[in-house]
Amino acid sequence: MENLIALLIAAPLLGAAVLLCGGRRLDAVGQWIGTLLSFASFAFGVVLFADLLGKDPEQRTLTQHLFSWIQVESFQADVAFRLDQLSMTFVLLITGVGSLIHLYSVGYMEHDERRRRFFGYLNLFLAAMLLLVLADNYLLLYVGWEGVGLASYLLIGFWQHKPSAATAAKKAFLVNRVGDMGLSIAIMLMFLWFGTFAFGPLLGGEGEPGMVGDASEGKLTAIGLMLLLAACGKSAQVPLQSWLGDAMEGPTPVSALIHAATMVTAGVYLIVRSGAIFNAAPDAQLVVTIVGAVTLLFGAIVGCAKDDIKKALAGSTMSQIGYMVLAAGLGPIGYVFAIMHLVTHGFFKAGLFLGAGSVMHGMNDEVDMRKYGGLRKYMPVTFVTFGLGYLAIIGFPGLSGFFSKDKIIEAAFAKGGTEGWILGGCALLGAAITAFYMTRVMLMTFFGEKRWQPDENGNEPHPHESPKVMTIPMIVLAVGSVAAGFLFNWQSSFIHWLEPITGHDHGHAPLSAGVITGATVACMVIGVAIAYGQYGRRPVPAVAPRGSVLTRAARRDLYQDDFNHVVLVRGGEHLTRSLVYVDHTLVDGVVNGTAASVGGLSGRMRRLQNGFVRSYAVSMFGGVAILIAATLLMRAV
Amino acid sequence: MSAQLAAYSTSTGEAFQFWVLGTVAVIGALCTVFMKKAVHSALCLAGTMIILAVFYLANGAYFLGIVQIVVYTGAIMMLFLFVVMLVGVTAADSLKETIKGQRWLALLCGLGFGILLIGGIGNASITEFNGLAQANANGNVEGLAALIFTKYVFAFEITGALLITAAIGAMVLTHRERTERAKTQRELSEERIREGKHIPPLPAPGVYARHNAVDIAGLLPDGTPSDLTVSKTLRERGQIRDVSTEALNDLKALEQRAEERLERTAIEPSTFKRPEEASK
Amino acid sequence: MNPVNYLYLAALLFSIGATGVLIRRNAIVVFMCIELMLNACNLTLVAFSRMHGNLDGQIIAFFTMVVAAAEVVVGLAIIVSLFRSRHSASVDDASLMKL
Amino acid sequence: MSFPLLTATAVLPAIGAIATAAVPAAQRTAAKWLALLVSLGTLALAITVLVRFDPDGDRYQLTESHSWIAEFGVRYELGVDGIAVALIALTALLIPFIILAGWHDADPLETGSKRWRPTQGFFALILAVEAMVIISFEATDVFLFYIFFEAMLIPMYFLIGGFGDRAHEHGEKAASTQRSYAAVKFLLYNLVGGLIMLAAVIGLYVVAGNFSLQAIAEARANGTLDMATNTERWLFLGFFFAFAVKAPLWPLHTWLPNAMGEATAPVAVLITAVVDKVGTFAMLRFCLQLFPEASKWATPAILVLALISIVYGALLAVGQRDMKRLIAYASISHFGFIIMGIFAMTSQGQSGATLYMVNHGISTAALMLVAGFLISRRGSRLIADYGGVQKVAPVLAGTFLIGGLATLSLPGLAPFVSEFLVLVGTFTRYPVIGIIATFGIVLAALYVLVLYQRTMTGPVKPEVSAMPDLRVRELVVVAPLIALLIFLGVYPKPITDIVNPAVQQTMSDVHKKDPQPEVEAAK
Repeated sequence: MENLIALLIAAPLLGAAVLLCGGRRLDAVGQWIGTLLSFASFAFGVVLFADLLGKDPEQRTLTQHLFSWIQVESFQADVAFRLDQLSMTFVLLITGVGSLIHLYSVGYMEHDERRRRFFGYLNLFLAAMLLLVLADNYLLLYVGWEGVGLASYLLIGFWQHKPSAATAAKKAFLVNRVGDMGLSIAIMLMFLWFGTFAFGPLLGGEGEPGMVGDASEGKLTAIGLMLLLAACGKSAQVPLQSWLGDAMEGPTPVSALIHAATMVTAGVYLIVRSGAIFNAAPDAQLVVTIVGAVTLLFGAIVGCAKDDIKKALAGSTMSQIGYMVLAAGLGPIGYVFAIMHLVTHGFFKAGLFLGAGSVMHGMNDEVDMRKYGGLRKYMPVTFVTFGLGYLAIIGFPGLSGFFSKDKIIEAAFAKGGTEGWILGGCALLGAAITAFYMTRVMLMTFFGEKRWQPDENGNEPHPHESPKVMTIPMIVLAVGSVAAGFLFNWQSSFIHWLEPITGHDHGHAPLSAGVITGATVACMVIGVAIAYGQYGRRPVPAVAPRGSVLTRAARRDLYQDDFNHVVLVRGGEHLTRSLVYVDHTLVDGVVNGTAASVGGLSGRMRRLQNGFVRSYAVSMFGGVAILIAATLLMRAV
Repeated sequence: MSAQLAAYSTSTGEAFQFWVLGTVAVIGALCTVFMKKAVHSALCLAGTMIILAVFYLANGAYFLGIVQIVVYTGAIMMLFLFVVMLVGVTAADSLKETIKGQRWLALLCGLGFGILLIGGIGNASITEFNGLAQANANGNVEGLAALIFTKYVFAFEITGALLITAAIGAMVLTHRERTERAKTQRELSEERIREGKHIPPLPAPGVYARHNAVDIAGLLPDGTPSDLTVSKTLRERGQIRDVSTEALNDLKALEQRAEERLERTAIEPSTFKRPEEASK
Repeated sequence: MNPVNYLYLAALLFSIGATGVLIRRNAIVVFMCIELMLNACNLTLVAFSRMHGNLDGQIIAFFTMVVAAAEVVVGLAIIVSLFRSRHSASVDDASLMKL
Repeated sequence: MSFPLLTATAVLPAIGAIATAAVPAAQRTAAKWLALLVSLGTLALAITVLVRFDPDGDRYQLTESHSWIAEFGVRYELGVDGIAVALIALTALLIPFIILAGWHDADPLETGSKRWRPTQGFFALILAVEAMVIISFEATDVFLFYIFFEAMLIPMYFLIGGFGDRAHEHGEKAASTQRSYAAVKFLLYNLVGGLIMLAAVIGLYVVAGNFSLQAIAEARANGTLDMATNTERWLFLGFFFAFAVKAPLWPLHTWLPNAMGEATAPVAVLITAVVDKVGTFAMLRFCLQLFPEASKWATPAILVLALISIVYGALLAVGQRDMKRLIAYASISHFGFIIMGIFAMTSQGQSGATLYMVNHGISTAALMLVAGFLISRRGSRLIADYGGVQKVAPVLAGTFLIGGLATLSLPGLAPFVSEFLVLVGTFTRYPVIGIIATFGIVLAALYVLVLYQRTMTGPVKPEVSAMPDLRVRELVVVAPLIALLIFLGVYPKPITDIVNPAVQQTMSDVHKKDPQPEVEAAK
């Protein structure tokens, strides 16, 4: 059984290799190769899942050791995989959603001549993501971590002829690199203090405790904060969130797979996986929760102001991941719910993005929601699936989002103490705002009157339903986003499933679960109502009104990009330019100055060379005289 | 004691000779350096060399002394004189220095060098002084010969080879192969015509059939001397006798005498002045 | 009198000759000064041979003379040909060896 | 007396150089093929060395020793340890690619031109450099090493000064003046370094009485030869200065951008990937072994300089407008990493540094050669003259990107392994320096991606619209390098296994032990 684990990664990796090196002769069938291999990987995942289910909950950890990767004295890094309940969950999510999105892309990218490469990149992403979640040590995880970063770079910048896309891709990679720095420093700290960075000995598992138990809290806090930095980069958490909005330059399936369902949740995986470290470092946990809370509000506010449907969804993604990080920061109370929300979010957010993609597909790639309106007539399937996703995300009772988000809010309160109240309040507020902006998106897109005009070269978009190959994945995901939550809570199966890895306790909620649920629903209703009042009752203006200060700030991502631009970009440019000057004038100048002075001196010396044999004779004669004098002096002394 | 003294000193006669001739030698050397004309330098040098020859003799180097006189003074210096004659007088003879500071540097070096040498010799402790008595026992020349043909025979042979080489070298250097045919008179005259100057042959020296020596410049109609009439070398040496004024004065005197003979009212006798002199 | 005086005299003559070499421009005179220096050397050799009481010094002086003769022959020949080509016997006129 | 394998490895390219230079002017192609064959033969010999070398055997293997200048105790002593073997293999591996990449770089400008057989000269010089580099990797006699360390400069001087980019934005005249400036600068810098080293070499002889590395190191180890502290420090500085110029270490780096900028891409690779490695290699072999105490004494200063090189080089790379100079500054940053790893005095750091030398050679070769192909198509080195190449020449762009990703040490590609080892090795002893150095990876991403974005992406510039994609010859050059990058990134064991024992010995020379993890110790 263990050997299947490698195959999980091998299949998409093979696909990537074949598609990227295959050359033009594969252009015709490329997309199908990619899709097939991704489904194959999914099949392996299912088989392994069945195998795990067959095992006793405590023995549900498979490890596969391939070969020793780096080995220098005490520094040991192996290529080894670890499949337990946590990674299994991710494997299913990644391969499942991934495969669906492959399928969707077959239709979506139909007319792109560089389709083959697109699927190659997608497969590369799958492989890297699987490596990330299956790695048995932090260094190998780091490989996957940067691998997904690379894939996201390639896919965001897939339409490279658009400068905006290229810039966005670069930005994403760079911001992620800042996070990666955190991860690598964390690994170094682990090696420095524990002499290893493998999950088993470090974090423990299968019953026996890991080394982290023996470490002081300060050390673990340091490691935890570094891991958090990494998570912030990858999961677009404040303050490293700025890349996610621009990442929407990529093709929509990419946004769905990478920037909604899977890659951006890697940070949550990292924190949950390192739970043993965070559990022993309360300060680090507190910072994690704060980051999560801030981000969930930040993303929500940004999401409210965007007219670009994908950017609005991106804001919502940010905010939802904020929820997960918040939950992950709560420790054993929240780990399970973080993962649960992660999975459900994977379903409905992917569905929403695919819906958005389908809308754009029908609207000549128009992304401005103010140019949509009343589309429900034209694309019913999209409308329904999108609607289900919408209900799921705002936490409509009974749908998946409801269960997972509600649990997180409860957990936040259950943390207890003041911070419990604050965090819980933030989460509630977030739920209200979520409801608001998602309703806004829904209304502006599918309801009201049609607002699209012919574009400059006069061809008016003819909105139409997307082909089957695109709608089927949307339907599947919609079903998932409806049913998942309910399934997971059926005899709290999900909790039992993950408990052996993450542990779980209920904390001590200051309020009863019912009250909190009620509050959540109430907030949701309020949000929807406000949104309806603003966008449902009166027609939506085709050009954005100036809006309040907050709105304008939110449109500009709360000025975070401007800050980066002024401080980092401008400053960096000045720094490098001045350094270039220094290098040329100072460092090089010293050398050239020496050379010049020597040249000048010799030029002056040359004058002595006047060609008169008599002056030569004088110098020679004088020289002899001096020599004699010297010898005499020597004798005298 | 006296033996010691003998070891350290020489006869008063030699001392006297040394001081007198030494002074002369130094003066000769200085003249060699500072005489304006090469000829004079050569003569002074010859003098110095002869004195040196005397010193050689005094030092018991009889053979060398003779050789010095015969070879150096007799042959080499004559060679110098020949060359001086060939080259003639050149601008190089002037003692005016052209390179800045050269002279002072040279004097400084020479002075310093001399002082150093003398100082060095002064320091050197030359204790024992055994004359050439037994070295020259059976004749100086024989002694030399014995050495030359035994110990220094190779050096001797090599110097011989060197002399031969030098002789050949001198010939090679001075001998000039005539590459082009000598110009005929016809060609020369045609050349002159083409250049358009001195179409007639150069004027002859001498004046009024009185002075026909080669060093007297012929006079132009206005009475000024023409340098074309005397040879270049004389000109450069400045050995031209200018007889123009004297000739004109003679003419004047002749006319005057003619007047007296014809009892004419004499014009006041005034020596003729050349216009430029009058203007002065 | 101490025969060392001969050495002093030779030193004097040598320096005078050297100065002459440096001062005069007429190649022939320069040459003469060189001869003067050679003679000064010969004098020292002879004086030393007398002091040390063996004839080697004289032999060397003899060779010096021979070499000097050879040198004079060649040197004068060079001067003559130089004069032929440049119409001057000034050593300064041959100052082409400069940058 | 077995077959002198090491001598053969160095002598074959030397003979090849002479033979290539002797090829008559007409048969240019023959000369090229001859050079290529010789380099391949050398590669075969190097692989034999690699195979015959036993990682667990003596420190120096395949040794040869003959008396050379008996008066000064100079001996012709060769011997390789794991580090040397790895670098010899790298050199022998890269030269064929360099030759193949420079196939047309030295063709006469117009057919039947009267230039003195430029082609033969070019390839002969490359082979000569290879011979000298290999023997300086093999030499275990300080004097022997010094001779070839210096002699290398001569062929390099001609390669830099004699063969520039075919088309130059400032015109041929300006190009030649800049070229000669660069060549002279290269020569002067390295000569100054070499002379100071010569003084140190003589000093060492005065102190030790012979030149044999093994003898001296042994004497140092068992205390029969003890130097006065100051003497040792001065000698160390003398050696280190030369190596730091060659490496190059800030602030002695300014010759590298000129040299790499003006030389043709293959020659630039020769400089940075092959010749400069001698400097870092020599630090590891000579500085540490001969002057362990002084090395420890100088470590803090050197680490700071290395740190400056890392950050400074990366920042300047960001600021460059000329892509070859950009790569040059990137190399300066990478050499900072190597030197940092060497002087971190941990086995991870030093193994990492050695691995880094190899990987940096391969990755820079890949990036620089592709850049060279790009430049040869457009005739300009300015980044601003490109744009949208990815659309017209996807394969070229792809290989360029992979080379770039290797340069920013993306996990999965070879340089990551070495860079991480160096960082960890430094971090375990000097955490602050390690953390600051980690910023280097962000800056690396910055300059590589900016370079890629400006040249390859965006709308297609009219000048590049007709640009042909990689030709077969160029693919043959690039593909193996990339394959190697990936292989060594996934499975670096072959090299680490060879290098580790040697590094352990070096560590024992300087009497250093790896720091022990605290918690484990506590347990």
